[in-house]
Formats: sequence, structure tokens, C-alpha cells
Amino acid sequence: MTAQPAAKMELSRNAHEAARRTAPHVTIRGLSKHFSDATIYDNFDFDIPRGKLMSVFGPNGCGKSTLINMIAGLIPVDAGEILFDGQPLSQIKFGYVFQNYREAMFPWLRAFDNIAYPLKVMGVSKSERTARVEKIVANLNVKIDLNLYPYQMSGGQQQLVSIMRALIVEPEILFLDEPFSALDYEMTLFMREQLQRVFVETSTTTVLVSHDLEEAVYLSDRILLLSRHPARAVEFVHYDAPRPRTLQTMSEADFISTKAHCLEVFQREVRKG
Amino acid sequence: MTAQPAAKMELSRNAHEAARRTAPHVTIRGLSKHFSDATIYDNFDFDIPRGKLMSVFGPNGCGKSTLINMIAGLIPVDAGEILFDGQPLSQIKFGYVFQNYREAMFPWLRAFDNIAYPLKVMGVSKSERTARVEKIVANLNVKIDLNLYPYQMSGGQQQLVSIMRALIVEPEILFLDEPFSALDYEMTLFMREQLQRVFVETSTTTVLVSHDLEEAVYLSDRILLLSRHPARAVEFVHYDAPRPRTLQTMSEADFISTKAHCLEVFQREVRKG
Amino acid sequence: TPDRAVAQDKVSVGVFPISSSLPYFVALERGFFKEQNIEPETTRLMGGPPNVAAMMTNQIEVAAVLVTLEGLNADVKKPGVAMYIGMHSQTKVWKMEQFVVRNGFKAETIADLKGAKLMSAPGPANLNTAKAILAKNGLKEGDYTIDQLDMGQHVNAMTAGTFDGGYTLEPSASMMIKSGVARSLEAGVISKYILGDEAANAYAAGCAMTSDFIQKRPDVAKRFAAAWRKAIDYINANPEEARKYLAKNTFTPDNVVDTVPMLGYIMVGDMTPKQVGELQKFADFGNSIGVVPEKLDVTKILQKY
Amino acid sequence: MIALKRLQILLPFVGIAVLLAVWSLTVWARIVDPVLLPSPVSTFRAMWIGMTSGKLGVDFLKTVERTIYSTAIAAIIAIPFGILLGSSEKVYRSVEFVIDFFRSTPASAMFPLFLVLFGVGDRTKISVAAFGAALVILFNVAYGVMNARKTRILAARVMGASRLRILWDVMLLESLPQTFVGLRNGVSLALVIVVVAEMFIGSTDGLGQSVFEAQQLFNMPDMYAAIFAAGALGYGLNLLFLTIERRFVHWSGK
Amino acid sequence: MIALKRLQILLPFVGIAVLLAVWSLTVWARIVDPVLLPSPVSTFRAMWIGMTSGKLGVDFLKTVERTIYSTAIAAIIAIPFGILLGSSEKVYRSVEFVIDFFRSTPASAMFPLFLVLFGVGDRTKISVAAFGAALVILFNVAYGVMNARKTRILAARVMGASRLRILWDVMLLESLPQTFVGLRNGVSLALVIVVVAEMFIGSTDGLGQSVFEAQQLFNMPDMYAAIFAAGALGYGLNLLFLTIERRFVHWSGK
Ligand SMILES: Nc1ncnc2c1ncn2[C@@H]1O[C@H](COP(=O)(O)OP(=O)(O)OP(=O)(O)O)[C@@H](O)[C@H]1O
Ligand SMILES: Nc1ncnc2c1ncn2[C@@H]1O[C@H](COP(=O)(O)OP(=O)(O)OP(=O)(O)O)[C@@H](O)[C@H]1O
Ligand SMILES: [Mg+2]
Ligand SMILES: [Mg+2]
Repeated sequence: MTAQPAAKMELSRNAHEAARRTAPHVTIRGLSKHFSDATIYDNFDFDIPRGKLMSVFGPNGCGKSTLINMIAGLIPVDAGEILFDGQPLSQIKFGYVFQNYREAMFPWLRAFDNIAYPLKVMGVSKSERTARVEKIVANLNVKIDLNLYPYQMSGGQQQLVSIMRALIVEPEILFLDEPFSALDYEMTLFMREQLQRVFVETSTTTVLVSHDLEEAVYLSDRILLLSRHPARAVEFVHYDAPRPRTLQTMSEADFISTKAHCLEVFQREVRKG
Repeated sequence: MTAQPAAKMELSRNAHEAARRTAPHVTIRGLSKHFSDATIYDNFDFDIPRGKLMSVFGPNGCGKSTLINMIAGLIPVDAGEILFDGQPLSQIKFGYVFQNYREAMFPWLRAFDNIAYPLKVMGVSKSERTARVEKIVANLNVKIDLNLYPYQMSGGQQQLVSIMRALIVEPEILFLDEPFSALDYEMTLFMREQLQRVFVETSTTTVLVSHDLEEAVYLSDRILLLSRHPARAVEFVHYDAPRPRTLQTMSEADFISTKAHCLEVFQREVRKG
Repeated sequence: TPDRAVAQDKVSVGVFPISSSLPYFVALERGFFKEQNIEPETTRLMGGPPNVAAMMTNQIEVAAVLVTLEGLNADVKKPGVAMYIGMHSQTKVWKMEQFVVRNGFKAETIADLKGAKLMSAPGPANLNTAKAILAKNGLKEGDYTIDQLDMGQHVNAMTAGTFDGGYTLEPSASMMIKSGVARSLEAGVISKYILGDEAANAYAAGCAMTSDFIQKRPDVAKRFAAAWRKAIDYINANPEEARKYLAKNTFTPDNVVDTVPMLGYIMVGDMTPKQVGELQKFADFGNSIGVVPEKLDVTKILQKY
Repeated sequence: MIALKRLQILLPFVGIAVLLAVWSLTVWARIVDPVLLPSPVSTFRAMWIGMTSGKLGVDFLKTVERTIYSTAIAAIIAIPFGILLGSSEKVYRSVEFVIDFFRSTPASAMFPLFLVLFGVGDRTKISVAAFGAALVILFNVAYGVMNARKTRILAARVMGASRLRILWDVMLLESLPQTFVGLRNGVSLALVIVVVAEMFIGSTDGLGQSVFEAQQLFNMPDMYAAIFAAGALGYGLNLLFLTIERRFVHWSGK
Repeated sequence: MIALKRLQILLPFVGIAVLLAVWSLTVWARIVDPVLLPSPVSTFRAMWIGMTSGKLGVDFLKTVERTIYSTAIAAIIAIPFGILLGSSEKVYRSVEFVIDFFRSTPASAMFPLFLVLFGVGDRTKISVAAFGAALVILFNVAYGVMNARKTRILAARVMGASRLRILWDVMLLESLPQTFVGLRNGVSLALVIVVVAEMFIGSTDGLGQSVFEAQQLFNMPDMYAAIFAAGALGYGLNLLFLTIERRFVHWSGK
């Protein structure tokens, strides 16, 4: 008599879980945003899938940064709603690499403490913080002097610090706004692999803004192609090559065709405006 | 009696001119620079050739930005000298795109006036300034609202403004520190072509810092490969493909081998440190 | 000469608008200066230091009221800078300085102030005078506490009950008595305790001219003095009439104008040797408490008209 | 939205309301004897009478005039100097003593000196207030320039801008937010010094004279009316600078 | 280089030298009567005597003590409040009236009220000075917070930092350069008010009392000695804050 309802509950919980796992992580409905005279978003609907790495690809000024800023609740929306698991924004652990990573660093903290800061916010103890920063530094195999202040670092070094700061919290959603733009050739390749590895290990919902189409396709499960503003989702390309992807992947037909397709759509859209 | 010395002078002036034309534009001798405990340059010698487009390629934090900052006289050298045509820095018209282009904009000026500002410094009249800005905007075929203030623009838009501000003065030397890092796919290709065109038209000595090896080789006559700091000129690669270069160029053997060589040197050097 | 009638002689006068400046306002308003063909230019200057500074730099020629000890002091520093033409006497009748006590505080005489929290008119001259008087009444330092306080705060402080009593001046004394927060213990205390004679005149202030003025424009100075004399005579003859000039020109509230005491105004030229002696005694007292740095023969600073 | 914006205009009145409430409460609860601190009502009655039929209106205008003169003089002198001094930290350090010295010296202690230099009239009051305000403005402007963002200065330099042009085009604008802090500090200080000078040097008009006279006469409603007029004037002048700042400095924090 | 650095320590003395030179010249050229403005030599003699064998030393220490107390109280109250107010422009606008009002009101006009509340002792002097200084510090801190760079605040917000934490970890540090401007303004103002209070509210010690007494006695060397001591004290306190700022705020302009 008592077992049955429990089993039922168990079942429905599982169903729930499964539904949750396949339900979109972020739901955007009727989003509108305009600045002075420019309309950036006008009644924009979109779902960010859970546990996928999604790239946003679009021309300069189409509203990519604005979009993720609005999702993260950093700038207000004019109209519409943004829901996380069907709920309005609450205590969600974001990882965020700002496009203007330089200005998002705290110049009063050394690089080490900048990376540890999100942990401090979460109330992690000092020794644990140190341990975790050391772990991520070792893990990513980064060789920079973390005793420097941000303004004593080169552009690329600052960006690296910024990436580590975003990753350290093991976030629920990771926003990366052109995170590799200042990295050198080798480091870019390396960080792509690191990102892929982290993603494979944690399946964190990730939104990557990148102007490097190869990079976008290589890393992504989904590619959102945006038009000039007012931004529309021109296409939401799926790319399901198995992970881990390698240099090999880039020479596969699937990769090449996806990339070519994206490029074509993009160029058509851009040349329209 | 009087004709001969005149002819001689004429001759020697021509010789002078010729010598000038082939002599290095910038001569760096015994340059040393260190920050707190890191030595960035230690007795560094280098010549920047006149009228060439030179790329600097090197790992993050090796001292690329520091180098061009020192050449432009923005930060002091610890030791050594930097000569322009054999003279110390005097009134040279620089064009400069800062790596942190955002912070180098004047937020109190609209984009249009930011671009016009170097002309104002040169004492160009207002109407002429307007005409020249309009010309360069038309020339580069840039479609952004120049009535916005920098902080109202997207990253890529700011970078475009920054590039235009550097080009408008028709500089004697042009420094471009990762000038395309925030541009979208299409715009990057487009601006590369614009840069090449400007270079072909004016033969301005240009120093380009880029982490995109393809871009660096494609655009350059010379590629300076720097080691980790203390930076050494590991190699000074020549690439003399005729201009204008096109997409075609990138599939030529010379291009591919040069790129491969640079990559090899770079990776060897980077993995050393 | 014809233009004499039109162009009057201008005299610049520093005026501290307190009741002691009454002769100036009487002379002004009743036209005594005009009669003498003098047109005074009034400059309001609050208290001794600005008046003396202005005299030293010849920005004013006359100070309508200048505290005697301050004038003496200035004359030590720069001889002849302040020459008195008239003096203001304060006594038991011509009340000015007095000891007051908060209503409700048990004290009938100054000697009863033992253990009291006292205030004093500001400045070392006032403070030391108060202390000297207290000492004459058998109160040593330590028997009481005394704080000097800006005159503007005296009524406030007594109303708020910050002090038990103190050494204050008119019209503050009248004001606090009128508003029922304090009563007078004893007035004319300088005469009685410092000069040692209840009937003696304490010439604590007067009207002074610069020697520059006296020497360079002797005729104008003389006429100014004549007007001053007429004003003094008028006040002494019609004190009640004179009072009404207080309300308009000085910091005297309307509700005490009728009760605020008058001073004994006198021209220096009319002072008897005894009176000069009283002034000398007061000057010597100033020297003894260190307020006047040197012993000074007061006749040297008196200008008789 | 627009209705909300409209409401925002009312924000300053919240402050006034709170001030008046505390004041009324203090009087009502007899924390301070009402003879010493009159109620807002009687103060405003005194103010109304003073402004409409009494001398307070004239005094007010006189003080406004003196304050504006001295602030203007101070700004004209101090802003260029501040930029110059701020642009070279060494030069600033070498005059810092003088600036900090006089900033820390009460204006009233300077009165005798200014009296001797400028006479007993308005010039003394205006010049001593201008002196005080100039020091504060100078200090703020120089600080603003010293803390200016270096990249922008470098950008101007690489474009070949002369030192003077950088001072004017970049440093001045970089330091504008701080300059406005200085101006607002300066105008308040100028007002304070003008009022104090009117009180203690002696004057036949001005709010300071009004305060002093009311104080001597123990006329508390009049005194607080004059004080309130001075404070409100200070707020008004600050508001003026705030409005100007709002219009010009759109980029702060960006 | 090191020798040059050593020389830089001497920079402040340039200012002192210039001040003394102008002063000596004024006296020497008799622009001002030497009775009213004594020469530096006689002033420093008076200062030396006063400091070593007279009361000036005690007065000096008393004033130092009062100034430090009032600045400390002001800072403790004003910095947190300033950050809070600055973090919400709307709240700031609503109290702006009160702040600007009291900033523009002479402290001496506040004396009667503080006297009633705190009596004639040290508490009045300290509290009125703390009040004045607090307003200036508050104003500066709030401004600093309002002009703070938005990106850093956003960065902290996206990391899930609470409002309070952002206030403390980001806004406080962002506004530090401005806070130090406020502190330096505040300490100077506190000193000025303490001195003025010592002059006008019954006091038996302190530099203000010393100035007042010397002024009453026309003892100009003593008066200027006391004024000079006050000014030098002001510079010293400013230097203290400057040094602290130097140590902590390494990132300004970066
Ligand atoms: N504060 C503002 N005021 C006015 N317009 C703004 C403001 N902020 C952004 N915009 C406009 O919004 C548009 C979108 O900006 P956003 O930064 O989101 O572009 P983006 O897609 O990230 O571009 P990029 O690839 O160059 O970074 C741009 O056209 C920009 O001009
Ligand atoms: N102010 C400073 N204090 C200490 N070290 C500094 C300072 N500025 C730069 N450095 C160091 O100098 C080195 C070179 O910096 P630079 O910015 O020139 O690198 P870069 O080659 O431009 O790198 P990137 O490709 O990342 O832009 C870096 O290692 C950096 O840490
Ligand atoms: Mg962007
Ligand atoms: Mg760089």
C-alpha cells in the first residue's frame, strides 16, 4: 500500500529529471531591447539547450554581447522574459568572460586573487581557494606570474586570467564573449582543447561568442547565426560530431560542410544589410 | 664652371635619397627593458625596414606591445636607443591602434570626432576634417553610426573606429597592435584587404602585431618571430609574394611553406620556455 | 568757500554696532556731524582686532568704540595708533560688566559662586578680570571652573543651563534677566574690586582716532570731536530719548531697549585728574594681568578736545 | 516610465521632508529648548517676513552675489593651475605644502591679512572666499588629472598632441568629474567663508550679517531663517553645478 | 636614479621655501605693516619659544588630538554611508539636499545648536568638527562610488556577489582614490573647525585658543606662530593620508 505511491513518485521524479535534462536551460521569450534609436532585439524568442556548447556567430554590433549581458541580468531588458529552467533569474552560478576582459579585472587584486575572487564570493575558505586556484592553474597548464596585478600583464595574459576566473566556480552556465581574441596561436589552440575537455567532463551549458568560424564549429554542438540588428536567429545549426574532437575532425566532410554552410548563411545575411 | 658642382650635388642628393630609401626606418640598438623582476628586453638590436609591412609574431607576454610602445616613445627604455632615420624621436606622424583600443578612445567625443581628433592635433580646419573623415569612411566602406559615443558601441565597432583614427593622418609609421581581434569574420577579411590597399598605395612603414599566422604572412613582407622574454629576434622571415595578394596567394606553395616554417619556429620557441 | 557747503569732509569710521557706540549713532541721526560739515563713512567692524588693523593701515580714521585695553595694547605696538577722545565709564550705575547667576542656583554674592560652572566674556582681558574679581572675593582657581565664550552665545548658554553663572556684559545681561533665566549678582565689579572703589569710573572703552588723522586733518578731527561732544551731552541730558537710537542701530533687542543701562560717556577733555588716575589704574591692572605688555602713561594716549 | 521620471524630480524633497521632520520632532520632544531652536513653522514665518518685507531678501542677494563672484574667480584661477600642477606630479609635490597648509588654516585666521591687503569692503570678503575656494578646486582638479587614465593620454601623445593640447583636450576632460567635485566643494566653501566674513569682519548686509545680528539680538527664528536661507542657497548652487555636470559629463564610469 | 629619488623627498621644501620667500618679501617691502604681519624670523622665534617653553606645544597636541578624534569619527560614519548612498543614485538624490545644505552652512552657525546638545567641553568641538568633516567625506565617497567603472561592478554581480559584497569589495575600492580626496578634504576641514571652535567656544587650550588670545593681545608673532602651527599640522595630516594612499591605491589611472 505504501510502496506503490513511492514507486510512482520515483517514476515521476525520474520522468521529471529526464524532462529537465532535455528541457531548454534558458528560455527567452518576446525579448525586446533598444538603445536610443537602434532596435537591437524585437520580440526575440530563443531556447538555449541544456548541457550543450552553443556558439553565437554574427556580425559586429548585431547584439551578441548585449544578448548574453541580458541573460546574465547585467543590463535590463525592455520587454520579454528570460527564464532559467522555467524560473526567473535567481541564484545561478555564472561563469563569464567579458569581451572587455581588461576592464572586468579588479586592478586592486593580484591575478591570483582575481581568479580566486568568485570562490570568495561563494564563501569558500582561504586555504581551499588557494588550493583550487593552484589546481586550475596546474590543470590548464598556464605559465604566467600570478603575483602580478592585471595592469602589469599583457593583453593575452589578462585574458587567460579572465578565463580561469570564469572556470574556477564550476558554473552552471558559462558565457564566453570572444574569450580567445587576445591569445597567441599556440595558446588559442591549447585553450580550445582545455575548453573542450572541461565541457566533456562537466557538460556545462556553454555559450561562446566567437568570430572564428572554424573555432565555433569545432567546439560547438549548436551554432546560432544571428542577423544584423534587429537580430533574428537566422539559423540554428546542429553539429553533432563526437567528442573529443581533434585536428582530424576538422578535415572531416561533416565539419567542412557545416562550416561552409554557416559561412554562406552568414555572408548572405551580412551582405543583405 | 658653375654647372658641374650643381650636377654633383644633384647626384649626391639622389644617392642620399636612394640610401635613405633603403636604409632602415627605425634602428633599435642595445635596447633593454625590465619590469619589476622580469627582463623583457636585454640588449636588443633590430632594424625596421622602410616602406615594408612587417609583422611581429610571438607568444603572449613576450613584449610585442612593450616594443612598439617604446618605439612610439610611450614608455621609457631602460637603456639603448631607438633612432628614426638615424635621428632620435622627433615630430613623427604615428598611426597607432592600441591593443586596448577601448581605453584609448576618448569617451567624451563621438566616434566621428574621435576619428577626426588626430587631424585636429595637426591643425587641420574643421571643414577639411569633416571631409577627410567622410572620405575615409566611404573609402573603407564602413557602415556604423559615427554619432555614437565609444561606450555606446560594440567591441568590433570600437576597433573599427580605432583603425580609422590611425589611418586618417596618413602616418609615416603605422603600428597596429592586434587590430582585427574584435572584428567579425567578414570584416576581418575586408579590413585586411583595406590595409593591403592602403599599404600598396602609400608604402607606409607598417608594424603589425597579430596572433593569426595566416594573416601575418598574408599581409607581410617581413615576419619577426620573437621568443619568450627576454625577447630575442628568433628569425626575421622574408615573404616577397607580389601584391596585391589575393585568396589565390594563400594556396601558393611559397605562402604555405613560409607559414609552415614560421609556425615551426614559433612552436619550437614557445615549447622551449 | 562756496564748495565747502557742498563737499563735506569725509571721515571713515569703524563701528562696532553695540550699545557703547551710541554717541556715534546719536550724532549721526541728530545731524551733529552734518552741523560740523562732516560726512562719516561707516564701516562695520566686529570687535577690536579688525578695528585696530584698520586703524594701523589707515583704512579708518576713527573707531567709534574701542576697548581700552585693546587700544592701549595697540599703542604699545604702534605708538599713537589709537588716541582716545572720549571714554565710556562703567560703574554700578552705568552697568556694563556684571556677574550673573542662573535662576535656581543658590548664590547671593560673588563669594557664593564656589563650586560653580562659570562662563566669561571672551578674550584674555575679560577672563583675567573675571578671575581677579573672583580672587578678590576669596575664590581661588579650582574653586570654580570658568570658560570663555563668544558673547553671541551667552544668552543661549544660560538658557540651555550650560553654566551656573558667569561674568557677562550688557546687553546680554539684560536679555537673560528679561527672559527670566538669570539674575544679576553684582554690577560695577571692576570699579569695586579692581579699582578698589565702588564709585570709581572703570573706563573700559572709548572713542579713538588715529594720530595720523589728528595730525593731517586737525581741523576735521576737531570738528568730529565737537560733534561727539554734542552727542554725549545729548545722551546725558535725554537718556530716554537717546535710547531709541539703540534699537535701530545696535544689537539691542527691542524688549530690553528701555531697560538696558546707559554708560557714563565723557569727553577726554573733561576728565578730571582723578578720573585720569582711575584710567591709569585700570591700565596698570591691564599690565598686571599681562594684557597690556608694557606700563603705559595713559595721558600719552588721550587727545583732549 | 515617464511618470516615474516625473516622480524623480521630487526626490530632493524627500531630504527636505526628513530634515523638517527631525527638526520638528526635536522641537516637539523638547530635546532642545524651543527658545534656542525655534520650530520650522516659526522659522519659515520669519523667513517669509524677512524675504518679503524685511532685509533678508537683500541680504540673500548680496550673499549670492559675493559667492558667485568668489567662486568664479576661484574657478578661473584654480582650474588651469590645477591641470598644470596635476600634470606633473613633481611640481605638485613641491607646492603641495602651500596648498595643504592654507586649506587647513581657518579663513577667519586669514581675515586680518586680507583686511590689510584688500581693505574693509567687499573686496576682502570676495578675495578671502575666492582664496579658500580656489585651494579646494585646485586640489581636486590636480588630483583628477593625476588619477586620469593613462591610456588616453598616451593615445593623444602618440597622435602628436603637444603637452598643452593634452592638458586641455585630454586631462581637462579626464578630470572633469573630479573638477565638478571640486567646484561643488568650492562653491560651498566660498559660501561658508562669505557668510563667516560677513559675520566676523563686519558688514551692513549679507546673510552672515543677518545671522550675526539675530544671534546678538537672541532672535532665534530670524537666525535660523538666515541660516536656512544660506543652506538652501548652498544647495541651489550645488544643484546648478550638478545640472551642468549632468549635461557635460556623460561618460563617467564608462 | 637613486640620488634623484632622494632629491624628490626634498620637493615639499620647495613650497615652504617659496612661501617663506614671499612672506619675507612682503614684510621687507613693507607691503604690510610689520606690526600686523611679523617677519618669518620673529614668527619662528615665537613658535620656538612657544613650543619649547610656552603653552604652544600643549595647544598643538590638544588640537591634534581633537582633530584626529573628529576625523576618525567622521570617517567611520561617512565612508560606509557614502558607499551606501552612492550605490543608489536615487537614494543619494533624496538626501543630497541635506548634505549640500549643511556643507554650505558655516560650522560656526551650528555652534549654538551643538553647544546646547553637547555642552561647552571637548565634545562640542569634536562633534561639530566631525559633523563638518563627515559631510565632505560622505559627499566624496558617494561621488566616487557613483562614478565607479560599471564593468567591474557587473563582473562582480555576474559572479553572484551580493549587493553588500559589491559595495564592500568593488565600490569601496573603486572609490578609494576619491575617498582619499574626501579624507584629505575632511581632515583639513576638521582641523579648521576645531580651530574655529577653540576660538569661539570657551576653550582653555588648543591652537584656536592660542590664535584668539594672541589676536586679542595684538601679539602678532604669537598669532602667526599658532596659525603656522595649524597650517603645518594640516599639511602633516594630509601627508599622512597621502602616504597611506600611496601604499594602498597602486592602481589609480590603470
Ligand atoms: N549604451 C548604448 N547606447 C547605444 N547603443 C548601444 C549601447 N550599447 C550597445 N549599443 C549598440 O547595440 C548594438 C549591439 O552591441 P553589442 O555590443 O551587443 O554587439 P556585439 O554583437 O557584441 O558586437 P561585437 O561583435 O562587435 O562585439 C551595437 O550596434 C551598439 O552600437
Ligand atoms: N607595468 C608592468 N609591470 C610589470 N610587468 C609588466 C608591466 N607591463 C608589462 N609587463 C610584463 O611585460 C611582458 C610583456 O608585456 P607585453 O604587453 O609587451 O606583451 P605582449 O607581447 O604584447 O603580449 P600579448 O600578446 O599578450 O599582448 C609581460 O610578461 C608583462 O607581464
Ligand atoms: Mg561584443
Ligand atoms: Mg600585447
